[in-house]
Amino acid sequence: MADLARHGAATRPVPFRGGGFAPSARRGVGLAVFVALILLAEWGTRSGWISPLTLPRPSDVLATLVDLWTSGRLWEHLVPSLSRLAVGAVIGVGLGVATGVMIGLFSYVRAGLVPLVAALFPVPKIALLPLFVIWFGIDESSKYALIAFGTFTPTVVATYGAVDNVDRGLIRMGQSFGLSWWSIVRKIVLPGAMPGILSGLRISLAIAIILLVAAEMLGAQHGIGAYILQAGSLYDLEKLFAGVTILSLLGVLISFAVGQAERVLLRWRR
Amino acid sequence: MADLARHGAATRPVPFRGGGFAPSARRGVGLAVFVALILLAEWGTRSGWISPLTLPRPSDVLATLVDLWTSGRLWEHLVPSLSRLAVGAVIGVGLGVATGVMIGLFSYVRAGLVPLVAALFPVPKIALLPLFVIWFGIDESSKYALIAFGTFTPTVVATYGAVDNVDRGLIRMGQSFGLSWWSIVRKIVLPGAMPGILSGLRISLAIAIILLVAAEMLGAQHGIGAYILQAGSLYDLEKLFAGVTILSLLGVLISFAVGQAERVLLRWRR
Amino acid sequence: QDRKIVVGALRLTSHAASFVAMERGYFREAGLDAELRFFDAAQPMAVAIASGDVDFGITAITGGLISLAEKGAVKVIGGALQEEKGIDGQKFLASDAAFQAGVKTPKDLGGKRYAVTQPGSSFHYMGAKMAAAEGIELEYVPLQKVGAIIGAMKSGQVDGWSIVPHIAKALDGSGAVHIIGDVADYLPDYQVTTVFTSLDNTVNERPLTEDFLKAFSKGVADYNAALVDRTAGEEAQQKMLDLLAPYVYPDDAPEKAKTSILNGAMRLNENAGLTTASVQDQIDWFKAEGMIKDTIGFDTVVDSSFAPVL
Amino acid sequence: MDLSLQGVGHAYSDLEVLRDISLEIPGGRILCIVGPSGCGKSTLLRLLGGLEKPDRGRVLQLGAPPAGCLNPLTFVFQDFALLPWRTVEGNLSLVLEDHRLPKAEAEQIIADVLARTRLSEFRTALPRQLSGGMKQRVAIARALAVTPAVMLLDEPLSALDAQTRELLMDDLVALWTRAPFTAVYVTHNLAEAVRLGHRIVVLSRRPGRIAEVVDIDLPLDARETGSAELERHQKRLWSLMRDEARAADAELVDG
Amino acid sequence: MDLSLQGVGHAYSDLEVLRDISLEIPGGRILCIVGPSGCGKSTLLRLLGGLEKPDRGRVLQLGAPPAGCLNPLTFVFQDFALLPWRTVEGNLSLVLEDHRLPKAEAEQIIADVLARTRLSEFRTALPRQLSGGMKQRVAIARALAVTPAVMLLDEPLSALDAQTRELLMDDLVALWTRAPFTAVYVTHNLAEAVRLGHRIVVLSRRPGRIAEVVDIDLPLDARETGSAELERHQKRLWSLMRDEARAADAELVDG
Ligand SMILES: Nc1ncnc2c1ncn2[C@@H]1O[C@H](COP(=O)(O)OP(=O)(O)OP(=O)(O)O)[C@@H](O)[C@H]1O
Ligand SMILES: Nc1ncnc2c1ncn2[C@@H]1O[C@H](COP(=O)(O)OP(=O)(O)OP(=O)(O)O)[C@@H](O)[C@H]1O
Ligand SMILES: [Mg+2]
Ligand SMILES: [Mg+2]
Repeated sequence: MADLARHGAATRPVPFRGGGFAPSARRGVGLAVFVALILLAEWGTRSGWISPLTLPRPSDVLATLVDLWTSGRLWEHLVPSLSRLAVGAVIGVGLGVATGVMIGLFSYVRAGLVPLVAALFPVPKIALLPLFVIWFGIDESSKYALIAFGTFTPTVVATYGAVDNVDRGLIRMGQSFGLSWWSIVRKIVLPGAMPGILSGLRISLAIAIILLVAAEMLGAQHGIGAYILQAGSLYDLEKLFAGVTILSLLGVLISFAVGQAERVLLRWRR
Repeated sequence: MADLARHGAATRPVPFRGGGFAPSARRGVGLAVFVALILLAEWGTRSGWISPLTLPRPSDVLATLVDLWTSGRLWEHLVPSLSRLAVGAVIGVGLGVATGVMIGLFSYVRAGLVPLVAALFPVPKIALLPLFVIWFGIDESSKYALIAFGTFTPTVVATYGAVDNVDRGLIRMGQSFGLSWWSIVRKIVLPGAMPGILSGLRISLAIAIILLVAAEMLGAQHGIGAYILQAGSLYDLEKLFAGVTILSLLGVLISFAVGQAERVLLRWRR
Repeated sequence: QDRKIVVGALRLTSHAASFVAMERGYFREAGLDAELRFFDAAQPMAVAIASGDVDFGITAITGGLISLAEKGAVKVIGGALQEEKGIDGQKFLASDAAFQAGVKTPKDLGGKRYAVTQPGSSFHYMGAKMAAAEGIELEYVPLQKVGAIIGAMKSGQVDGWSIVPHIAKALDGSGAVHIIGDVADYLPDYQVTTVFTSLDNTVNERPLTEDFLKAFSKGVADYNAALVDRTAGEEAQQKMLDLLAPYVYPDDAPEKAKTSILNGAMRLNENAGLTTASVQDQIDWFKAEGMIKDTIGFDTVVDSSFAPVL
Repeated sequence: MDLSLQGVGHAYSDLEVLRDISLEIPGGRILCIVGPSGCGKSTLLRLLGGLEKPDRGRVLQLGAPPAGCLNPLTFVFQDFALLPWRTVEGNLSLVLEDHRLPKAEAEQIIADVLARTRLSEFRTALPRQLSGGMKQRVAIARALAVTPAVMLLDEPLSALDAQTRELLMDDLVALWTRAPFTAVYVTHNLAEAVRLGHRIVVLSRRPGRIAEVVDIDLPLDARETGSAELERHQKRLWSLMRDEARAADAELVDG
Repeated sequence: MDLSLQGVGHAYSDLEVLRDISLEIPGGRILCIVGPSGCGKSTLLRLLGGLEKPDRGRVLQLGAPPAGCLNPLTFVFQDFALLPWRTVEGNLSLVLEDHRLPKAEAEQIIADVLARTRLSEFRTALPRQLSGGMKQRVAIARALAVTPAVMLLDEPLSALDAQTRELLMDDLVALWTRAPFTAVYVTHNLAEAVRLGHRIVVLSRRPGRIAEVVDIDLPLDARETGSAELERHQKRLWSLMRDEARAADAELVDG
């Protein structure tokens, strides 16, 4: 207190200069942005300020969705699409993880396959549609194959990156305790690579959804992709947007599911 | 030495149990795999074991490529495609990085845009082709827009992830030295996010190449995508594979270029 | 001062009139500075007209076109390509596998897989009309792209299809696919493609639209005379083939291209006349299939004040 | 310029970290803060440096900072906090750039602090090329470059190996002896505290309160490892803290 | 079982790390290895444990490991090397699983070593919930679980704060006093070396050679900080190493 008096006027609190640079969750803002955009579109299309050629009226899209739901045609389209997604993604992700782990573990596999995967990555899947018809037919198998092919390459890349990133110290520890090669792979490498594999899964599954439309170009009469394509060819914007909305919701849902899987499988992380 | 004698037969070298789990580069194996696959395809198509419907003869594909080159039509297709890629990717990546940085820095931007980006991510771009024609016309602008749209979302996600991962300790350091907000963003946040942004760029550019085909569905006469589409519609497998090979090479080249950019920009890392 | 127009085109013989009018200066004579824009499918061309990027186009009557017409974006103003008894027209095809299994006529396709590009496409219409006439059911398989359909036909994964004559003949020649019937037998006077433009051009740019049709019709006349009726003589035929080859088959050897063009020559409508009965039938079919709204009528789609009605 | 903490308390949401801390930081001397893990030492330092706002109480600066002082309260961090993409020189200029000094003056400051920390020959090296000890020397040079009124050091030697720690302690003593500075020095290490501190403040377990204040009068340059007086202080401090340290160590981090 | 190094040399590609090391590791005692940064201490330990093959010379094990020994040469690492996805218990069972012990026996081993390291109540905790000191105790428990013939400890306390280090040193002394084990203990820290080592081997700068071997006869449990004999040893070691440490510190890591 004596000090305080001595320094008199020059005494002041230390200025605060920390904080910030840590964006925090603002609940509801995301929803508000969606609602605002939708209201804007609704108002624009109603007032004629946005031509019906440019955007459908959101309320009409909603009506289309409701109609899809009540008429039961939603399931008619959703069930085949989901089964194509599931089978295709399981094949692609399964093979991708297996290949990625092999690349991560064996020098020769790595040397042989990494350039191949790098060359396959930028190949546009729609360009190969005519070939897929020949290779896999126009039934479900070509749809599975297309989705599997599309999810395979990103999964491989994510997986071998994840294996590469497994702490070598843990592996040396395993060796120092005389664990067998197979034990090390099973108990150290695979769990250690799991976070990377799961975050690769997020991307692979988003790609799978995107490829659904391409896959259903091939002789699909039902399916969300086919529904979108038909809406596009009829220039029926309400249906087009309804279909896109479904895919978008599906994507958000799948990403949420992966998030839940991460919460369970990666409980050991913070 | 006395010890040695004392222990007699039980003396043996400590068994080696380390090593492994560090795949090393095996030069030439990648090339060998490519050559082997191509030779296999050549032999298979020549011997009739692979039907010409399934695969073109690699030598024919090569001849097509050589013909494209010598006739100068390669450039006729490559130049428009490259300029579309360049303009589209620059717009998409530029906006994406800017948006991503904003999301990384501001709570409200994050809350408002992250759900929007998550909803846009799984939207298949080909489904929107008819709309893009109305929105952006059939000229170059719609192609730019499609590629820009396709590269935008992955860039945003990679960028805000990278900004989130910038060491908060460095930011606190900047604040503790009284650096201005703008100095911190420019000198700490952006360089710190660069590795993540560049690795996002790899993915975005691969996606840009994949979208080239979709973009050139929109009234393009020249361009590798248009060439592939035309070959596909005529079921001309030699041309189809020639086009796909070009895209694949382009992808490998771009990935190499990003690698070089990383070497230069991220020299400070090991 | 020439007025600038953009004409949308596909690299098909059905667009020959535009190429002829372009090459022989008929557009210029009509005071039009025309530019051709090429598309790889009809649907984007229709959308491009709606967006104002293209002024005139030629395409089959599809669900998409009708839907755009309903939105007040486009209008059919004349006819372009037509089936005609006695002139080689579109063919029904069977895959080799189906053919070997006994599909020798269109009727034999009952219960089989029939390829279309998309629901609501002209392929769908042709198949449906044939099926109705024969009293059979078809399983329609949408494959989006002609290339994908060809692949599926060759590998026997779909059984039937219909396509323009030169492609049909080329495929038939390879032995992978067989011609089993003519579309004209089921759809006489089928108005395959039509000329269309934006609603704005029919209302506010009437003279421009009329000038376009005038020039276009000259091209039609030349084409029909040279390749369909063959009244113009051998030399005119050769000239016409020389003119068209680089437009239709830019990447092929001229000789091969000319054979294909000759094989594919179908009647173009004189003076862009429109077979209204066929158009009405197509609109009715779309309605029956539930692909377009019931409120759509002939006048929603067609402005018949520009070209003769047949 | 002195600092004064008056009845300061702080909590992170539900977690009370500091309780009722009142403390004067006298000028020209080194004040060490020791305490068990997680007792709020770093938080206290951040409060002093203005990187955190106290929930209760006040953190005051008494008097104006001396002339020429670019950044009165300057941190040295445990993890060095060097920008890996800038050279040694670049890391120093970083903290000068915002002050728009004449080029020659900035250049001279950099040359001077590099010389004082004997880093002149590492001027163009990147952080990844330096050993931990060198990195911390760069961080100290950076702190010196802004001529702080008070240096706030948060376990500056904890990330270093024992031998480098010895060497850097000698360096710090030499720097202080040549030109005494005011410093608050947070550490776990009692040997460091008795070696460098004129006054040692012992905090209790979380929520941190002041448990003891020890003054050591021996001049810094007269202290050396194994001196009996220092040993005595260190032993006493350890006996004060031992049980708390064990308890802190055995705590589960989040349930 | 003893270990013996005979004329061992090792290089990583061009970088010679160790040169002509000959050394006997006597049973039942703790051998400390000290030396400046990067002199090859960890490499030497990896050679001893069979994780690295020597380029020159031989690493021999003399005699058979005692009965019941599941992993004769067992490491304790600086960074603990616990599997973050396994609980404390799971990390212990990891090293037993491959030996196909009867369930009850494995269970009994785990319970025993947890009790010896006073970790019984943390059995189901995940590593992230534990403080650094606790983590290293788990790593030590894991090492004890395989009843090693020789423990190889690579700076086991370097990642811990000074106070936890003190506590763990006490624990190690207690463990050794109760049941003496053979250990090679690598450290930077001379205080640790004189506290825990029966014999201290000083390595020179890279390429590491043996510069000095010091024996300390004082029983482990009689040693305490500040004892004059230990201080004397520590000072002598530091005077031996000081210049080398400074030189090693000032080295650029890669050009
Ligand atoms: N930003 C923060 N948000 C929430 N809790 C925090 C934050 N910073 C620190 N804590 C918590 O506050 C307590 C005190 O942290 P602080 O870092 O001040 O302790 P410390 O004494 O420096 O510990 P250490 O010895 O480990 O460095 C700890 O339990 C820590 O988990
Ligand atoms: N696997 C490796 N490949 C290449 N060089 C290595 C490898 N391991 C270590 N080195 C190098 O060998 C030298 C000695 O390394 P080592 O880790 O044995 O030293 P150390 O004495 O344990 O050092 P520290 O005190 O830092 O732990 C160092 O220069 C290091 O960079
Ligand atoms: Mg702290
Ligand atoms: Mg080491």
